[in-house]
Amino acid sequence: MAVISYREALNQAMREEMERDENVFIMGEEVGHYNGAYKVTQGLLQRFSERRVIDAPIAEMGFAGIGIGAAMVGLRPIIEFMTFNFSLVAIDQIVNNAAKIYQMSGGQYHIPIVFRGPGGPAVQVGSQHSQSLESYYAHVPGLKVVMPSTAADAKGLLKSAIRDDNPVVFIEGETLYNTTWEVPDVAPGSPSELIPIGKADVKRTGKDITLIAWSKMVWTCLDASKVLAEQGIECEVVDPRTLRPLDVETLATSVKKTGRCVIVEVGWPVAGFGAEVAYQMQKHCMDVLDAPIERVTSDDVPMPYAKNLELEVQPQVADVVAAVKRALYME
Amino acid sequence: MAVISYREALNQAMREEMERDENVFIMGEEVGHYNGAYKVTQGLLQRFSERRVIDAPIAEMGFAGIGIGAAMVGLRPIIEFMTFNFSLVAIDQIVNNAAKIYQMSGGQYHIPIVFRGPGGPAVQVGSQHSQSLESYYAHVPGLKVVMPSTAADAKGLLKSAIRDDNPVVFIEGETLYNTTWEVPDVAPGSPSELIPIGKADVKRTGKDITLIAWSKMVWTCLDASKVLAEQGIECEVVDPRTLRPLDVETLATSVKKTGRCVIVEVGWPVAGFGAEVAYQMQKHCMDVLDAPIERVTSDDVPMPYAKNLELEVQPQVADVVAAVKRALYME
Amino acid sequence: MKYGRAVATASKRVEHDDHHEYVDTTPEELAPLYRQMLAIRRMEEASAKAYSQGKIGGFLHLIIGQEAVCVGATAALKPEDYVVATYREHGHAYAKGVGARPIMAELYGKKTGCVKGLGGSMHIFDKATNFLGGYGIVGGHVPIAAGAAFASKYRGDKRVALCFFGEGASTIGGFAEGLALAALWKIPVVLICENNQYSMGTPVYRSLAVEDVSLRAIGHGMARDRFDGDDVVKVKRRIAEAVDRARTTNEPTLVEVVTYRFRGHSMSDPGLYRTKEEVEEWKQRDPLGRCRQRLLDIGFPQADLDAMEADVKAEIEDAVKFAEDSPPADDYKSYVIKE
Amino acid sequence: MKYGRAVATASKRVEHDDHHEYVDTTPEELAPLYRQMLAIRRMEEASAKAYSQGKIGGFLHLIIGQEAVCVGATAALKPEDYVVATYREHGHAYAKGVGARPIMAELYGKKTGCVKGLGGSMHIFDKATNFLGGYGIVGGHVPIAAGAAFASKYRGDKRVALCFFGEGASTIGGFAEGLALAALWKIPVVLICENNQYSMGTPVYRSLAVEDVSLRAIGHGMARDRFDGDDVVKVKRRIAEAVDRARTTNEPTLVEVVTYRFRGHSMSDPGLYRTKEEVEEWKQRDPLGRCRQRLLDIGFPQADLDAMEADVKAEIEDAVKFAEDSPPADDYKSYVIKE
Ligand SMILES: Cc1ncc(C[n+]2csc(CCOP(=O)(O)OP(=O)(O)O)c2C)c(N)n1
Ligand SMILES: Cc1ncc(C[n+]2csc(CCOP(=O)(O)OP(=O)(O)O)c2C)c(N)n1
Ligand SMILES: [Mg+2]
Ligand SMILES: [Mg+2]
Repeated sequence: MAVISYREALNQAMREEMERDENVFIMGEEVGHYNGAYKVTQGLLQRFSERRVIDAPIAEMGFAGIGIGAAMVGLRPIIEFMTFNFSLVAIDQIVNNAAKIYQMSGGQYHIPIVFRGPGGPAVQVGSQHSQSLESYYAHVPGLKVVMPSTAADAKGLLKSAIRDDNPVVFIEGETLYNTTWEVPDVAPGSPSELIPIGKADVKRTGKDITLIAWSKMVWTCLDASKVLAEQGIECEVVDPRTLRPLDVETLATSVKKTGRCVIVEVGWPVAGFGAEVAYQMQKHCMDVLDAPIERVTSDDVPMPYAKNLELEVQPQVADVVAAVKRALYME
Repeated sequence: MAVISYREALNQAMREEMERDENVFIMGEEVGHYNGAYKVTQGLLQRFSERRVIDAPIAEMGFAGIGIGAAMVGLRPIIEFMTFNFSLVAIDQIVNNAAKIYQMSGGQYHIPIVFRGPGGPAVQVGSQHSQSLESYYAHVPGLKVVMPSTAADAKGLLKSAIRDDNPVVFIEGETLYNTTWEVPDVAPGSPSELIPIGKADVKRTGKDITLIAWSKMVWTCLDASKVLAEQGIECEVVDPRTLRPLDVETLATSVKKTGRCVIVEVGWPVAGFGAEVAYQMQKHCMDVLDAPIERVTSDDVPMPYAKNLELEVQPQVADVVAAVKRALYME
Repeated sequence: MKYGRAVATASKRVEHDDHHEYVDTTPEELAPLYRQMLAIRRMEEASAKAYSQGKIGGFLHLIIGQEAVCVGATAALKPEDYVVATYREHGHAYAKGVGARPIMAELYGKKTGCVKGLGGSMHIFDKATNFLGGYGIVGGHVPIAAGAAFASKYRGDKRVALCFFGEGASTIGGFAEGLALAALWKIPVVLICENNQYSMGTPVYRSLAVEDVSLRAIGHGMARDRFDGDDVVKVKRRIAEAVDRARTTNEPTLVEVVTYRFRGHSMSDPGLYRTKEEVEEWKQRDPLGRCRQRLLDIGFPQADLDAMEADVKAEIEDAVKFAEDSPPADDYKSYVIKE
Repeated sequence: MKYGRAVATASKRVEHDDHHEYVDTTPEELAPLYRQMLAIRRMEEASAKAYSQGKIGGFLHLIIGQEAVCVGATAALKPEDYVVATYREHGHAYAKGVGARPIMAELYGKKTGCVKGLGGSMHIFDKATNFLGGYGIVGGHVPIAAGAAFASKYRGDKRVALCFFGEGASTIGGFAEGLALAALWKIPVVLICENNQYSMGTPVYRSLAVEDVSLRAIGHGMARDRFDGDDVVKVKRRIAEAVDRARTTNEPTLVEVVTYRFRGHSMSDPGLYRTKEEVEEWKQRDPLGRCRQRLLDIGFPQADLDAMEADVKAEIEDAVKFAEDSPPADDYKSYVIKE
């Protein structure tokens, strides 16, 4: 197994899929000559030329729509948003066109497209550049929403997303690009190179409580689990990886086992995706729940710029530890 | 008490506030000469002239932004979206500017603006024109979100929204415009003319189960309550009226009383606002809940055009009745 | 142009007055175009009737008065070319080859409709004829048309995409971005603005600072054209120039066709914002009537015309009957996610 | 222009070559402008240093090389006029009258920052000087500027709004809609495109079909202007024309100022996409150096210049010290909802 970065994993996934399928192309701001604002597309222009790696001007609505039109007639676009914050100017294209054309056309046209890029708060970039919009996309029938937390998941899931015949919103962790993880050495072409969309993954097993988290919060939960393990509390950390469709079964199996559940998300609390997870867990596990489901989220505020405040706003290891103890009635 | 329509109530609210405050103006497509696509602004152009009732071309992002800029420097715009479906092309302005400028400016500039218009499915207008986007707006700190179900609420809440110093997203029920309700006769200027934002309202009292619903689903729940009353089941119907900030206390008080809760919403199920309500209710009422919280929502599909299918997709009285019986373990 | 300042010069009102020039044609060319226009007119009338009987629901936007635009423009295409249109698209679909039966059945919300009753009037799609759909969000379809044309260039298969939109759409960002990207990347798309003088109840002089939408091309170095849309042959010729340019050089064109809708914006609009006189004046130049007269003038036999008109009548009656007799839509779950 | 077709004619490259003309001025006019430019340059340099020391975080976009634009343009305003800018706005804020202390403290994320450490580099606001903010979503602020100007017209208080944006922003819908509405409604806003040749790593010839952004005005019948931004007095004069037009007639203007940023897009960008030679060539025309030379040429005493420069140095050092010594930001909850 090679240990590679999340960034490199995404790059490999795109590169391999572009080698494999001539219909795959990538379009977005600075994806080509600049090698990507976050260097995720490093080297792709050189390998695949301007025909397939297309630097777009600042027109998210326009190039998202161009991707959708191209997908209608058989191409398989990867549209990069420099960050998902900028997807808000293009969201109409995703919600009203990408997600609905398959239905509106009575099944005649489907839209094999990936919208990808970093999401969630980065570091000190202020409120307009720091938000977690996954609940917006997860709300919409016709879309799939994927949020990998590790390099291995990023690679296997992005490959699945590119091969999926539906629009996939693929949100990368803006602060995860440099994180590393073991990625299995599978030759392109082998079936194990794909991680199926819609399957959750147990990132740590434990008997006392279930922590449900995705993207960068998986790391926070793993760190909190270490702290709690030292105090004799064994957390199970379950990463849905795909928010839509949500693998309720794997999540509920864990909660039924532990009887307690804390959901940790970096987004805003009100109507965040964690609320949906909470609803599903209480519905499927009410009989076995020993405590109300807790959510740990960012504070309900626009993200401040100052470093100290930014940390205060977001869930930290200590917040997760405290929530676990509350759920265990330990304080 | 006069019995007036929801449309007329909204019209009166705007007219009275425009009489009261010279800084209030209304801008949107067809609001003036056409008297509103749904005739909600009937007569306002005639009364207040083109200076204050402004027909906009099709540029939601542009005129939403113009409203925000005008609000920054002291005007109090009412921005009408012909329907909230079209707010998706303007949502960046609402989420990234209207909601955040107060914070980004360190409290120097606040944004007293109302974004209003009909939302939720109308009748046979297809998937691009039939969606309930309240969870998008309710997700965002810095916004208030109001969704009145009756003419009286519409009037009192719209007046409060216009006087609020924050951006208020005011979503009217597209199929409620012709519904009538008793509206108290209060002279403009009397304090009782305002209904406070953030206060839920018990629309029907009952001891057996709590139904939580807003906008047109309140009517569906009231109808279902009648059916259930004939079978000896007394439903309490609680209408939050404001989704953000949510009056958790009033909702929880009812659920604590009845011990059971069904949430009825016309939007999509996944990460809909109902999930947030469910989370709050399980958190505050877990000890007293006699059954898992049920949600009744539209099906998880883009809205089809054909009338028969459209009815199948949306929650009907029978669906609510069935959910209540499930929650009462009656079937 | 290097440096320079300029105070606004374009005049607000743009007149159009060449309605009475005819472009040379033959009965062989004109007759099928007339037949299409007539069929569209009759289809629209039939749908209006069905709407008033409550058999069609939702919004119904008719194109009566504008038929020469979609018919003429589409006549400049090859079958493999793409068409993308708005919610006012029954005529465009028909002109591209979609049958009256599946269109009418769709309006009725029937299983046999071209999109199985899922889309209705605003969302007609037909893969067989490369009709990429009718879209309900103003301007949002412009990038989609550019995307289909982009794919054509990507593959080198020389297909052209036509994109229709109203003059009201020319203010929205989706149009502006589609225009800019098409120009920058040389995408073989022809952007056709059907300037029918109104955006719902708003006349052009209240929605546009300059009533010549084609001028937007200048800022992008894009080819442009502007002409009246009463003579279907003229529309065909002028659009053919743009289509040829796209096919041979990939260069897009912004074309504005000046036209008029005789009915309200949709069936629920009584159209009180314009005078009877204005509507009557435009009806004098009804493209359908003009075309019929012209056909006779250039020697098409009256008897053949009568036969054609009877044939059209039968076609539309058949479509209505087909729609009426078809089973209701019954499946709304199969086309959400493709397995 | 009535009807007509036209194949694209605007040439792709637009040259600019009048860099060596000076506009007449006096030491009295020029000295304060030079002082502002110098202070901005020094402030930017100080912030770059603090960034490299880890004292400033996030994105830091410097305006070094472009100072003549914001200084010249803002000099054409009255204090009650509004300015709206992007994330590259420290200079614009300073020119409008925001002090170096609150700006620097904001970059440091301190409580004493102009927005209390909540906004950082990209979001400077100052109500006292009518600086309506720096915005991070490209193009999204253009309608906001139009809105402030709209309010001015609504009230009849004759204020003008300046809106700054980059040439990269000229493709996005927010700009297009702001432009269209300003033209249609005659809103007293001056839209100033700082064409600094790059949008992040993308040179204009890969982001624009026509490298003259001011031509977009034509499609809206809007006044336009285009000139180079090296001579601060020229900028002031030309913007003053547009400001006067706005103030007296409410007519908006689209102005493009050709300029260049000497640094990368933000501190994290090494700027590998351009050659040293290109950067050097532009540095020859550094507006700051030009202005200094000019000041001496027209008789401003060297001693006064030295004194001024020392004064600026002290001002910026003081601002840095102020920022360093200030208490950290501590309140992020009070400005979410106004009670
Ligand atoms: C983004 C958006 N805003 C508003 C509407 C509502 N709407 C539908 S059609 C229309 C008028 C369009 O006018 P025009 O573009 O001239 O086309 P026409 O209807 O005249 O064919 C409006 C405002 C919409 N569908 N989408
Ligand atoms: C809608 C949106 N898309 C992308 C970005 C990322 N971004 C920030 S600045 C920038 C380049 C802007 O270039 P230009 O408008 O020329 O201004 P300059 O930076 O040169 O001053 C980009 C792509 C953004 N902030 N907003
Ligand atoms: Mg029109
Ligand atoms: Mg630039």
